Amino acid sequence: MMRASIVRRAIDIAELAKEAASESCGATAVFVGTVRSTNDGKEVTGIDYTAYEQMAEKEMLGILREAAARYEIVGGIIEHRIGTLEIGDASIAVVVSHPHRGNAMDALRYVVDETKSRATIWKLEHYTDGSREWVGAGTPPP
Amino acid sequence: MMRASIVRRAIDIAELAKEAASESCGATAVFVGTVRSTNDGKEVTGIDYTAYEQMAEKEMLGILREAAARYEIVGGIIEHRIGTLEIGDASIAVVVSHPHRGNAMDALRYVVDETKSRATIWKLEHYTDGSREWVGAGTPPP
Amino acid sequence: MTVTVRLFASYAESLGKSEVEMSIRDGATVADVVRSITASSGTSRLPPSPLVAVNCVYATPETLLANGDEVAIIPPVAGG
Amino acid sequence: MTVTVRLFASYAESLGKSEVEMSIRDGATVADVVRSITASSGTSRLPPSPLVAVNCVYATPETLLANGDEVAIIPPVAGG
Repeated sequence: MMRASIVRRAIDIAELAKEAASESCGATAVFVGTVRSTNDGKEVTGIDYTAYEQMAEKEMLGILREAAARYEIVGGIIEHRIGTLEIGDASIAVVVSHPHRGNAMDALRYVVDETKSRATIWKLEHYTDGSREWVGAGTPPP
Repeated sequence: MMRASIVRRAIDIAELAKEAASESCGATAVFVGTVRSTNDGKEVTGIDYTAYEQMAEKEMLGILREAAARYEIVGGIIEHRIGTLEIGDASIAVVVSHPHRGNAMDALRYVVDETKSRATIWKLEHYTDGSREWVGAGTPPP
Repeated sequence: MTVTVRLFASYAESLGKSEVEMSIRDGATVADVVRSITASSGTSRLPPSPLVAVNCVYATPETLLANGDEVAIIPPVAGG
Repeated sequence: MTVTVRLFASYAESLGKSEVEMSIRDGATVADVVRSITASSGTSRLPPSPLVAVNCVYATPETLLANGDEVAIIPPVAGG
Protein backbone atom coordinates (compact mmCIF):
# COMPACT_ATOMS: atom_id res chain seq x y z
CA MET A 1 0.00 0.00 0.00
CA MET A 2 1.77 3.13 -1.25
CA ARG A 3 0.08 6.50 -1.60
CA ALA A 4 1.29 10.10 -1.93
CA SER A 5 -1.23 12.92 -1.91
CA ILE A 6 -1.42 16.68 -1.83
CA VAL A 7 -4.46 17.53 0.31
CA ARG A 8 -6.38 20.69 1.21
CA ARG A 9 -7.87 19.46 4.49
CA ALA A 10 -6.59 18.56 7.95
CA ILE A 11 -4.37 15.47 8.10
CA ASP A 12 -5.76 12.60 10.19
CA ILE A 13 -2.81 10.71 11.64
CA ALA A 14 -4.78 7.86 13.19
CA GLU A 15 -6.50 7.19 9.84
CA LEU A 16 -3.15 7.14 8.04
CA ALA A 17 -1.60 4.76 10.57
CA LYS A 18 -4.57 2.44 10.11
CA GLU A 19 -4.26 2.65 6.33
CA ALA A 20 -0.54 1.79 6.37
CA ALA A 21 -0.87 -1.07 8.83
CA SER A 22 -1.00 -4.74 7.94
CA GLU A 23 -0.99 -7.96 9.92
CA SER A 24 2.54 -8.77 8.86
CA CYS A 25 3.87 -5.44 10.11
CA GLY A 26 4.82 -5.06 13.74
CA ALA A 27 6.19 -1.56 13.33
CA THR A 28 4.63 1.65 12.13
CA ALA A 29 6.70 4.84 12.17
CA VAL A 30 5.08 8.21 11.72
CA PHE A 31 6.39 11.71 11.19
CA VAL A 32 4.20 14.77 11.53
CA GLY A 33 5.49 18.21 10.59
CA THR A 34 3.57 21.14 12.03
CA VAL A 35 3.78 24.89 11.58
CA ARG A 36 5.85 26.20 14.47
CA SER A 37 5.67 29.57 16.11
CA THR A 38 9.22 30.66 15.36
CA ASN A 39 11.58 30.11 12.45
CA ASP A 40 15.12 31.49 12.26
CA GLY A 41 14.32 33.68 15.23
CA LYS A 42 11.26 35.25 13.64
CA GLU A 43 7.74 34.99 15.07
CA VAL A 44 5.57 33.15 12.57
CA THR A 45 1.81 33.67 12.32
CA GLY A 46 1.14 31.15 9.56
CA ILE A 47 2.35 29.63 6.32
CA ASP A 48 0.83 29.49 2.83
CA TYR A 49 1.80 26.26 1.12
CA THR A 50 1.61 25.92 -2.64
CA ALA A 51 2.62 23.02 -4.84
CA TYR A 52 3.12 21.89 -8.38
CA GLU A 53 0.70 19.20 -7.41
CA GLN A 54 0.98 16.66 -10.18
CA MET A 55 4.76 16.64 -10.05
CA ALA A 56 4.90 16.67 -6.25
CA GLU A 57 2.66 13.60 -6.04
CA LYS A 58 4.73 11.83 -8.67
CA GLU A 59 7.98 12.69 -6.86
CA MET A 60 6.62 11.61 -3.46
CA LEU A 61 5.32 8.31 -4.81
CA GLY A 62 8.75 7.76 -6.33
CA ILE A 63 10.32 8.37 -2.92
CA LEU A 64 8.03 5.77 -1.34
CA ARG A 65 9.02 3.27 -4.02
CA GLU A 66 12.69 4.00 -3.36
CA ALA A 67 12.05 3.39 0.34
CA ALA A 68 10.34 0.11 -0.50
CA ALA A 69 13.35 -0.97 -2.54
CA ARG A 70 15.90 0.11 0.09
CA TYR A 71 14.14 -0.81 3.31
CA GLU A 72 11.46 -3.27 2.20
CA ILE A 73 8.67 -1.27 3.75
CA VAL A 74 5.26 -2.85 3.24
CA GLY A 75 3.15 0.28 3.58
CA GLY A 76 4.00 3.91 2.92
CA ILE A 77 1.90 7.05 2.83
CA ILE A 78 2.79 10.70 2.40
CA GLU A 79 0.19 13.42 2.78
CA HIS A 80 1.22 17.03 2.30
CA ARG A 81 -1.32 19.72 2.99
CA ILE A 82 -1.38 22.96 1.01
CA GLY A 83 -3.24 26.22 1.50
CA THR A 84 -3.12 28.58 4.47
CA LEU A 85 -1.98 26.87 7.68
CA GLU A 86 -1.86 28.21 11.21
CA ILE A 87 0.54 27.51 14.07
CA GLY A 88 0.20 23.91 15.14
CA ASP A 89 -1.46 22.73 11.93
CA ALA A 90 0.09 19.62 10.41
CA SER A 91 1.58 20.34 6.99
CA ILE A 92 3.00 16.88 6.33
CA ALA A 93 2.57 13.36 7.59
CA VAL A 94 4.63 10.35 6.59
CA VAL A 95 3.71 6.84 7.69
CA VAL A 96 5.68 3.70 6.93
CA SER A 97 5.17 0.16 8.10
CA HIS A 98 7.51 -2.82 8.21
CA PRO A 99 7.63 -6.12 10.10
CA HIS A 100 10.51 -4.75 12.21
CA ARG A 101 11.20 -1.44 13.91
CA GLY A 102 14.71 -0.72 12.63
CA ASN A 103 13.72 -0.68 8.98
CA ALA A 104 10.54 1.26 9.70
CA MET A 105 12.50 4.05 11.37
CA ASP A 106 15.26 4.05 8.74
CA ALA A 107 12.64 4.33 6.01
CA LEU A 108 10.79 7.08 7.87
CA ARG A 109 13.88 9.26 7.94
CA TYR A 110 14.62 8.59 4.28
CA VAL A 111 11.11 9.46 3.14
CA VAL A 112 10.87 12.61 5.29
CA ASP A 113 14.28 13.95 4.24
CA GLU A 114 13.78 13.20 0.54
CA THR A 115 10.29 14.70 0.52
CA LYS A 116 11.56 17.90 2.09
CA SER A 117 14.34 18.22 -0.45
CA ARG A 118 12.58 17.00 -3.59
CA ALA A 119 8.81 17.53 -3.54
CA THR A 120 7.77 20.56 -5.62
CA ILE A 121 6.19 22.41 -2.73
CA TRP A 122 6.83 25.95 -1.51
CA LYS A 123 6.05 27.95 1.57
CA LEU A 124 5.40 31.61 2.12
CA GLU A 125 5.91 32.41 5.80
CA HIS A 126 4.01 35.26 7.44
CA TYR A 127 5.54 37.00 10.46
CA THR A 128 4.09 38.96 13.35
CA ASP A 129 5.68 42.18 12.03
CA GLY A 130 3.53 41.88 8.91
CA SER A 131 6.40 40.83 6.63
CA ARG A 132 6.43 37.66 4.58
CA GLU A 133 9.08 35.52 2.96
CA TRP A 134 9.34 32.66 0.49
CA VAL A 135 11.33 30.03 2.30
CA GLY A 136 14.01 28.53 0.08
CA ALA A 137 15.20 25.59 2.09
CA GLY A 138 16.11 22.88 -0.33
CA THR A 139 17.50 22.42 -3.79
CA PRO A 140 15.82 19.86 -5.97
CA PRO A 141 18.00 17.45 -7.93
CA PRO A 142 18.70 18.07 -11.63
CA MET B 1 5.77 17.20 28.90
CA MET B 2 7.14 13.74 29.69
CA ARG B 3 4.95 10.78 30.58
CA ALA B 4 5.44 7.00 30.67
CA SER B 5 2.49 4.75 31.40
CA ILE B 6 1.52 1.12 31.48
CA VAL B 7 -2.08 0.96 30.25
CA ARG B 8 -4.78 -1.71 29.98
CA ARG B 9 -6.81 -0.12 27.17
CA ALA B 10 -6.34 0.62 23.49
CA ILE B 11 -3.66 3.20 22.66
CA ASP B 12 -4.95 6.35 20.96
CA ILE B 13 -2.16 7.62 18.70
CA ALA B 14 -3.86 10.86 17.68
CA GLU B 15 -4.44 11.77 21.33
CA LEU B 16 -0.80 11.10 22.17
CA ALA B 17 0.47 13.18 19.26
CA LYS B 18 -1.74 16.05 20.43
CA GLU B 19 -0.48 15.67 23.99
CA ALA B 20 3.20 15.76 22.95
CA ALA B 21 2.81 18.69 20.56
CA SER B 22 3.66 22.28 21.34
CA GLU B 23 3.81 25.49 19.34
CA SER B 24 7.59 25.54 19.40
CA CYS B 25 7.84 22.03 17.94
CA GLY B 26 7.67 21.58 14.20
CA ALA B 27 8.38 17.86 14.33
CA THR B 28 6.57 15.00 16.00
CA ALA B 29 7.86 11.46 15.49
CA VAL B 30 5.76 8.48 16.46
CA PHE B 31 6.43 4.76 16.71
CA VAL B 32 3.65 2.24 17.07
CA GLY B 33 4.40 -1.41 17.71
CA THR B 34 1.61 -3.85 16.90
CA VAL B 35 1.16 -7.57 17.38
CA ARG B 36 2.07 -9.18 14.08
CA SER B 37 0.77 -12.41 12.63
CA THR B 38 4.11 -14.23 12.43
CA ASN B 39 7.23 -14.27 14.58
CA ASP B 40 10.33 -16.34 13.82
CA GLY B 41 8.32 -18.23 11.23
CA LYS B 42 5.55 -19.19 13.63
CA GLU B 43 1.89 -18.18 13.22
CA VAL B 44 0.89 -16.02 16.14
CA THR B 45 -2.68 -15.77 17.40
CA GLY B 46 -2.06 -13.25 20.17
CA ILE B 47 0.25 -12.09 22.95
CA ASP B 48 -0.23 -11.76 26.70
CA TYR B 49 1.81 -8.84 28.00
CA THR B 50 2.69 -8.59 31.68
CA ALA B 51 4.83 -6.01 33.44
CA TYR B 52 6.47 -5.13 36.69
CA GLU B 53 4.48 -1.96 36.36
CA GLN B 54 6.00 0.36 38.88
CA MET B 55 9.54 -0.37 37.74
CA ALA B 56 8.65 -0.30 34.04
CA GLU B 57 7.11 3.17 34.37
CA LYS B 58 10.12 4.40 36.32
CA GLU B 59 12.52 2.96 33.72
CA MET B 60 10.56 4.39 30.78
CA LEU B 61 10.36 7.84 32.34
CA GLY B 62 14.12 7.63 32.87
CA ILE B 63 14.57 6.83 29.18
CA LEU B 64 12.51 9.89 28.20
CA ARG B 65 14.66 12.05 30.46
CA GLU B 66 17.79 10.62 28.87
CA ALA B 67 16.34 11.45 25.44
CA ALA B 68 15.61 14.99 26.62
CA ALA B 69 19.22 15.37 27.75
CA ARG B 70 20.70 13.86 24.57
CA TYR B 71 18.37 15.22 21.91
CA GLU B 72 16.65 18.14 23.62
CA ILE B 73 13.20 16.81 22.94
CA VAL B 74 10.45 19.02 24.29
CA GLY B 75 7.71 16.40 24.61
CA GLY B 76 7.96 12.66 25.11
CA ILE B 77 5.38 10.00 25.84
CA ILE B 78 5.57 6.24 26.11
CA GLU B 79 2.47 4.11 26.53
CA HIS B 80 2.83 0.35 26.80
CA ARG B 81 -0.30 -1.73 26.88
CA ILE B 82 -0.48 -4.95 28.89
CA GLY B 83 -3.04 -7.75 28.98
CA THR B 84 -4.18 -10.01 26.16
CA LEU B 85 -3.61 -8.46 22.72
CA GLU B 86 -4.73 -9.69 19.34
CA ILE B 87 -3.09 -9.41 15.91
CA GLY B 88 -2.95 -5.78 14.88
CA ASP B 89 -3.42 -4.39 18.39
CA ALA B 90 -0.92 -1.70 19.35
CA SER B 91 1.24 -2.80 22.27
CA ILE B 92 3.47 0.26 22.44
CA ALA B 93 3.45 3.84 21.24
CA VAL B 94 6.27 6.33 21.59
CA VAL B 95 5.81 9.99 20.67
CA VAL B 96 8.53 12.64 20.79
CA SER B 97 8.45 16.25 19.69
CA HIS B 98 11.22 18.69 18.88
CA PRO B 99 11.52 21.93 16.94
CA HIS B 100 13.39 20.06 14.18
CA ARG B 101 12.91 16.74 12.45
CA GLY B 102 16.40 15.27 12.77
CA ASN B 103 16.45 15.33 16.55
CA ALA B 104 12.86 14.12 16.75
CA MET B 105 13.69 11.03 14.69
CA ASP B 106 17.00 10.38 16.51
CA ALA B 107 15.19 10.57 19.84
CA LEU B 108 12.40 8.31 18.62
CA ARG B 109 14.86 5.55 17.79
CA TYR B 110 16.65 5.94 21.11
CA VAL B 111 13.47 5.77 23.15
CA VAL B 112 12.03 2.81 21.23
CA ASP B 113 15.25 0.78 21.36
CA GLU B 114 15.91 1.49 25.03
CA THR B 115 12.32 0.76 26.02
CA LYS B 116 12.45 -2.60 24.26
CA SER B 117 15.69 -3.55 25.96
CA ARG B 118 15.11 -2.10 29.43
CA ALA B 119 11.44 -1.86 30.40
CA THR B 120 10.40 -4.67 32.75
CA ILE B 121 7.75 -6.07 30.44
CA TRP B 122 7.31 -9.62 29.18
CA LYS B 123 5.34 -11.35 26.48
CA LEU B 124 3.83 -14.78 26.21
CA GLU B 125 3.17 -15.55 22.56
CA HIS B 126 0.36 -17.90 21.55
CA TYR B 127 0.64 -19.82 18.27
CA THR B 128 -1.90 -21.36 15.91
CA ASP B 129 -0.69 -24.87 16.82
CA GLY B 130 -1.82 -24.26 20.41
CA SER B 131 1.69 -23.87 21.81
CA ARG B 132 2.91 -20.84 23.70
CA GLU B 133 6.28 -19.34 24.51
CA TRP B 134 7.78 -16.66 26.75
CA VAL B 135 9.70 -14.43 24.40
CA GLY B 136 13.13 -13.58 25.76
CA ALA B 137 14.29 -10.88 23.41
CA GLY B 138 16.33 -8.49 25.44
CA THR B 139 18.67 -8.48 28.37
CA PRO B 140 18.24 -5.72 30.88
CA PRO B 141 21.30 -3.89 32.11
CA PRO B 142 22.84 -4.82 35.47
CA MET C 1 3.39 25.06 -31.82
CA THR C 2 2.35 25.94 -28.31
CA VAL C 3 3.58 25.07 -24.84
CA THR C 4 2.20 25.92 -21.41
CA VAL C 5 4.69 27.55 -19.09
CA ARG C 6 3.98 27.19 -15.38
CA LEU C 7 5.46 29.39 -12.68
CA PHE C 8 5.35 28.86 -8.93
CA ALA C 9 5.92 30.58 -5.60
CA SER C 10 8.41 33.47 -5.77
CA TYR C 11 8.76 33.09 -9.56
CA ALA C 12 5.01 33.40 -10.07
CA GLU C 13 4.98 36.41 -7.80
CA SER C 14 7.88 38.16 -9.56
CA LEU C 15 6.37 37.59 -12.96
CA GLY C 16 2.84 38.38 -11.86
CA LYS C 17 1.42 35.21 -13.35
CA SER C 18 1.44 31.48 -12.80
CA GLU C 19 0.65 30.17 -16.25
CA VAL C 20 1.53 31.39 -19.77
CA GLU C 21 0.57 29.92 -23.13
CA MET C 22 3.56 30.43 -25.41
CA SER C 23 3.98 29.96 -29.15
CA ILE C 24 7.38 28.54 -30.00
CA ARG C 25 9.15 27.65 -33.24
CA ASP C 26 9.97 24.07 -34.20
CA GLY C 27 13.22 23.01 -32.55
CA ALA C 28 12.80 25.36 -29.59
CA THR C 29 14.44 24.27 -26.35
CA VAL C 30 13.89 24.77 -22.66
CA ALA C 31 16.56 27.52 -22.74
CA ASP C 32 14.58 29.39 -25.42
CA VAL C 33 11.44 29.37 -23.29
CA VAL C 34 13.31 30.52 -20.18
CA ARG C 35 14.94 33.39 -22.13
CA SER C 36 11.61 34.40 -23.56
CA ILE C 37 9.87 34.43 -20.16
CA THR C 38 12.66 36.46 -18.60
CA ALA C 39 12.70 38.97 -21.49
CA SER C 40 8.93 39.44 -21.57
CA SER C 41 8.70 40.07 -17.86
CA GLY C 42 11.74 42.30 -17.58
CA THR C 43 12.50 40.75 -14.24
CA SER C 44 15.79 39.58 -12.89
CA ARG C 45 14.28 37.37 -10.22
CA LEU C 46 14.56 34.27 -12.36
CA PRO C 47 18.07 32.82 -12.24
CA PRO C 48 19.73 32.54 -15.68
CA SER C 49 19.38 28.79 -15.66
CA PRO C 50 16.53 27.77 -13.38
CA LEU C 51 15.43 24.20 -12.81
CA VAL C 52 12.85 23.23 -15.39
CA ALA C 53 10.59 20.21 -15.67
CA VAL C 54 8.90 19.24 -18.90
CA ASN C 55 5.74 17.23 -18.31
CA CYS C 56 6.81 16.65 -14.70
CA VAL C 57 10.28 15.33 -15.56
CA TYR C 58 13.39 17.44 -14.91
CA ALA C 59 14.90 18.68 -18.17
CA THR C 60 18.13 20.36 -19.28
CA PRO C 61 18.41 23.70 -21.11
CA GLU C 62 18.95 21.72 -24.34
CA THR C 63 15.80 19.64 -24.02
CA LEU C 64 13.70 19.98 -27.20
CA LEU C 65 10.05 20.86 -26.76
CA ALA C 66 7.00 19.44 -28.48
CA ASN C 67 3.55 20.87 -29.09
CA GLY C 68 1.42 20.75 -25.91
CA ASP C 69 4.33 20.31 -23.50
CA GLU C 70 3.98 21.65 -19.98
CA VAL C 71 7.14 23.54 -19.10
CA ALA C 72 7.43 24.20 -15.37
CA ILE C 73 10.03 26.55 -13.94
CA ILE C 74 10.85 25.24 -10.49
CA PRO C 75 12.07 27.50 -7.64
CA PRO C 76 14.11 25.96 -4.82
CA VAL C 77 11.63 23.68 -3.09
CA ALA C 78 10.70 24.04 0.57
CA GLY C 79 8.09 21.48 1.47
CA GLY C 80 7.53 19.76 4.76
CA MET D 1 12.36 -9.20 59.27
CA THR D 2 10.28 -9.73 56.17
CA VAL D 3 10.67 -8.98 52.48
CA THR D 4 8.28 -9.40 49.58
CA VAL D 5 9.67 -11.40 46.68
CA ARG D 6 8.07 -10.77 43.30
CA LEU D 7 8.31 -13.12 40.35
CA PHE D 8 7.31 -12.44 36.76
CA ALA D 9 6.61 -14.13 33.46
CA SER D 10 8.42 -17.47 33.02
CA TYR D 11 9.83 -17.29 36.57
CA ALA D 12 6.37 -16.85 38.07
CA GLU D 13 5.12 -19.74 35.96
CA SER D 14 7.99 -22.09 36.92
CA LEU D 15 7.58 -21.34 40.60
CA GLY D 16 3.80 -21.37 40.50
CA LYS D 17 3.52 -18.02 42.22
CA SER D 18 4.14 -14.37 41.59
CA GLU D 19 4.60 -13.07 45.12
CA VAL D 20 6.11 -14.56 48.28
CA GLU D 21 6.41 -13.06 51.76
CA MET D 22 9.73 -14.26 53.13
CA SER D 23 11.22 -14.02 56.61
CA ILE D 24 14.93 -13.33 56.49
CA ARG D 25 17.63 -12.95 59.11
CA ASP D 26 19.38 -9.66 59.74
CA GLY D 27 22.21 -9.20 57.25
CA ALA D 28 20.55 -11.31 54.55
CA THR D 29 21.47 -10.43 50.98
CA VAL D 30 19.85 -10.68 47.59
CA ALA D 31 21.83 -13.89 46.99
CA ASP D 32 20.31 -15.43 50.14
CA VAL D 33 16.78 -14.71 48.94
CA VAL D 34 17.47 -16.10 45.47
CA ARG D 35 18.95 -19.29 46.96
CA SER D 36 15.99 -19.66 49.26
CA ILE D 37 13.46 -19.21 46.46
CA THR D 38 15.26 -21.72 44.27
CA ALA D 39 15.55 -24.28 47.08
CA SER D 40 11.94 -23.99 48.22
CA SER D 41 10.61 -24.44 44.69
CA GLY D 42 12.94 -27.22 43.65
CA THR D 43 13.06 -25.74 40.21
CA SER D 44 16.03 -25.22 37.99
CA ARG D 45 14.33 -22.65 35.78
CA LEU D 46 15.82 -19.76 37.70
CA PRO D 47 19.37 -19.02 36.60
CA PRO D 48 21.91 -19.22 39.45
CA SER D 49 22.34 -15.47 39.45
CA PRO D 50 19.25 -13.81 38.01
CA LEU D 51 18.79 -10.07 37.71
CA VAL D 52 17.25 -8.68 40.85
CA ALA D 53 15.81 -5.29 41.67
CA VAL D 54 15.27 -4.10 45.22
CA ASN D 55 12.54 -1.46 45.46
CA CYS D 56 12.70 -0.98 41.66
CA VAL D 57 16.49 -0.43 41.54
CA TYR D 58 18.80 -3.12 40.12
CA ALA D 59 20.85 -4.74 42.86
CA THR D 60 23.83 -7.10 43.11
CA PRO D 61 23.91 -10.50 44.86
CA GLU D 62 25.69 -8.80 47.77
CA THR D 63 23.06 -6.09 48.28
CA LEU D 64 21.86 -6.12 51.90
CA LEU D 65 18.13 -6.24 52.49
CA ALA D 66 16.01 -4.30 54.93
CA ASN D 67 12.64 -5.02 56.46
CA GLY D 68 9.80 -4.35 54.00
CA ASP D 69 11.99 -4.42 50.89
CA GLU D 70 10.43 -5.53 47.62
CA VAL D 71 12.80 -7.98 45.95
CA ALA D 72 11.93 -8.54 42.29
CA ILE D 73 13.54 -11.32 40.28
CA ILE D 74 13.65 -10.05 36.71
CA PRO D 75 13.57 -12.42 33.71
CA PRO D 76 15.04 -11.22 30.40
CA VAL D 77 12.70 -8.43 29.36
CA ALA D 78 10.78 -8.50 26.10
CA GLY D 79 8.58 -5.44 25.85
CA GLY D 80 7.53 -3.53 22.79
